[in-house]
Amino acid sequence: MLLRLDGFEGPLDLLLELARGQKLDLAKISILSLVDQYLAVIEGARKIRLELAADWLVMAAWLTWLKSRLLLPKGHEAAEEGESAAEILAERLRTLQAMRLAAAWLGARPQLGHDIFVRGLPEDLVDTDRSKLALDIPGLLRAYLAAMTRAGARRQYRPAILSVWTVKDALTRLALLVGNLPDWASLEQFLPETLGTPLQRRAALSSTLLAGLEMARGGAIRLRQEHDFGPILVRRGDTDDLSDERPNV
Amino acid sequence: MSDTDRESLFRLAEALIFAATTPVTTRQLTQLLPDGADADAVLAQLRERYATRGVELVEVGGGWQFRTAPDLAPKLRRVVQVPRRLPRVAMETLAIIAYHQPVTRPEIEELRGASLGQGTLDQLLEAGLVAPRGRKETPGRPTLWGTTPAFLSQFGLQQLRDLPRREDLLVEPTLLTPQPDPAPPPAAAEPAPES
Amino acid sequence: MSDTDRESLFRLAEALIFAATTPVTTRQLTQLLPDGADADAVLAQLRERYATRGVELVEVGGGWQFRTAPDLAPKLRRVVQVPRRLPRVAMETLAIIAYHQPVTRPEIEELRGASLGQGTLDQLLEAGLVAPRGRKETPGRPTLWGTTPAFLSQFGLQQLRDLPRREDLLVEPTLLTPQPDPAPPPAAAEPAPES
Repeated sequence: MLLRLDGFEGPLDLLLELARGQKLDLAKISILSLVDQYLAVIEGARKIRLELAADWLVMAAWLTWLKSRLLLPKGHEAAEEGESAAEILAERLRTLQAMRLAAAWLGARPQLGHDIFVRGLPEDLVDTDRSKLALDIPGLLRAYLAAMTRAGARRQYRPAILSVWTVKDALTRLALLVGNLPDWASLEQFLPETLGTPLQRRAALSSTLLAGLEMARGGAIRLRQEHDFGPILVRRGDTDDLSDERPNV
Repeated sequence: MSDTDRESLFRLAEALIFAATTPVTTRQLTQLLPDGADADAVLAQLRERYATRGVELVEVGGGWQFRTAPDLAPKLRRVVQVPRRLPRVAMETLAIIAYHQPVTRPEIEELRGASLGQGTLDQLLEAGLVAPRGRKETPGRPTLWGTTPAFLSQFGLQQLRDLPRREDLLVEPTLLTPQPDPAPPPAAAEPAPES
Repeated sequence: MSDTDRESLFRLAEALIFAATTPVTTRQLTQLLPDGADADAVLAQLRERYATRGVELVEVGGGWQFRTAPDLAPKLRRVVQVPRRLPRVAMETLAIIAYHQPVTRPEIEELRGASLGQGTLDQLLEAGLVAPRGRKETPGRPTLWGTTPAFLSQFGLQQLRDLPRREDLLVEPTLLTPQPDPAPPPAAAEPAPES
């Protein structure tokens, strides 16, 4: 028997074809005769061309091994090994055959789009309502950041305008106002009146305190605080009365 | 012609019109039917058969097709809500108004670093997300804009304060924004402090 | 229930299934019909009404759909554009995936005893008949493949169980004769195909 190997998808395909050639129920395949047929085909093919894809030869080698086991007398341990290997091969062939038949079964069914058809012109009975808006906070924040980042990048750099009351501002204002003081006055009275935010107020207060400390060091004013966290008091520094000065400013 | 033969013509016509992706012309049907069959007559009788059914045979644009009976269409019609997104410019404008309100249009333009088309503001007005909040007492008395209660409910907010703080969003807010703070700058009434 | 009322149920069901692009489930029909109407009964009777027509009502992939009668295929194919049939290798691969899903490509190759060209899997994917079903937790985490609802729909199956049992395929040659009737295949009541 001479079979061309080109028509087969692989050793298993050939084996299945040979098994079907036995015209037997696949449940009763004679593996031994299958092995002989396969080896004969391979031998024939090698006479025609020397190079054969490796998997054909691997299968041939494995089948030769299998044959040697199958020829051993029953009861032998190696013979049982052969039996079970033969059964696995037979099972693989049955599975492949079953899948071939399943493919044929599927192929024989009337197929949608080939033999039977669904409606070619379906009606669209769906109305789309796009009146609602899809809005969410993350989207809003992304938009805000995008706008700010882009605007920030485009804007020419200029130092931020300082909105805080600086120590220098405080020195000027304190020097201007303290001369008119007859007596102790709260430091907070020296803050500018137009400060908006609490942050600006706190900044101005600390600037004014720093200015006050600076002026007190030079003796231009005096500072006192009656108790911890109490109001800080200020008066002109040109009086001699030092008795009530507290150290804890 | 026997009843069976006539019936087979109806079956063919029915199947063809059903499966075709365009309305079926009399000519196309004639090609499918056996020689000598009267396609017009088949169509006329088929239309009659379907006249009281849930699906009708109608002639449109020179061909025939099946259509849902007009009285049933409303029952089958489904409305699918596909919320639309605001265009990017509108979203950015909305965000700026939300964070800087009340804010004038020139201020928005200054903040975005780009001019603002009337269409964008109209979109936001139409959606009820922003509304005028009086006028700014500066030359020209420009309209001040702010967000509406509808804005809060659209975003699922109880109050404006529920928006993440600007300080938490921007690493260096002062670098990115020219003080749009509605409060007058501290030096306004004072001799200008040096910087 | 009066005849008119019953007729109006048929009209509604007819229109709904006709208009839908995908099979209509009993549930969907129940929602459309008036309260208390028996959707199953309506469908069963509607199927009977259409049994001899050019368009039939068939249950497929978990729902109901109108489809042209299989016996008209040869004539319709002449006028309706038909895509090419899948080659044998693709059909074999499809059968292996259908019976062994979820299955990896190396497993398919092992079963076929031959390597699988990329083109074959592409053909099946393009036809929408198979889809990835996650990955197998083995070295290399190969993709697992399975069939889609479109697979059931294309081959007129209601569920995977309608595939004949492997054993029956091997012993019953009659299974392979083309069935003009889309009646449930013999294995319909059997357990799932073996893997």
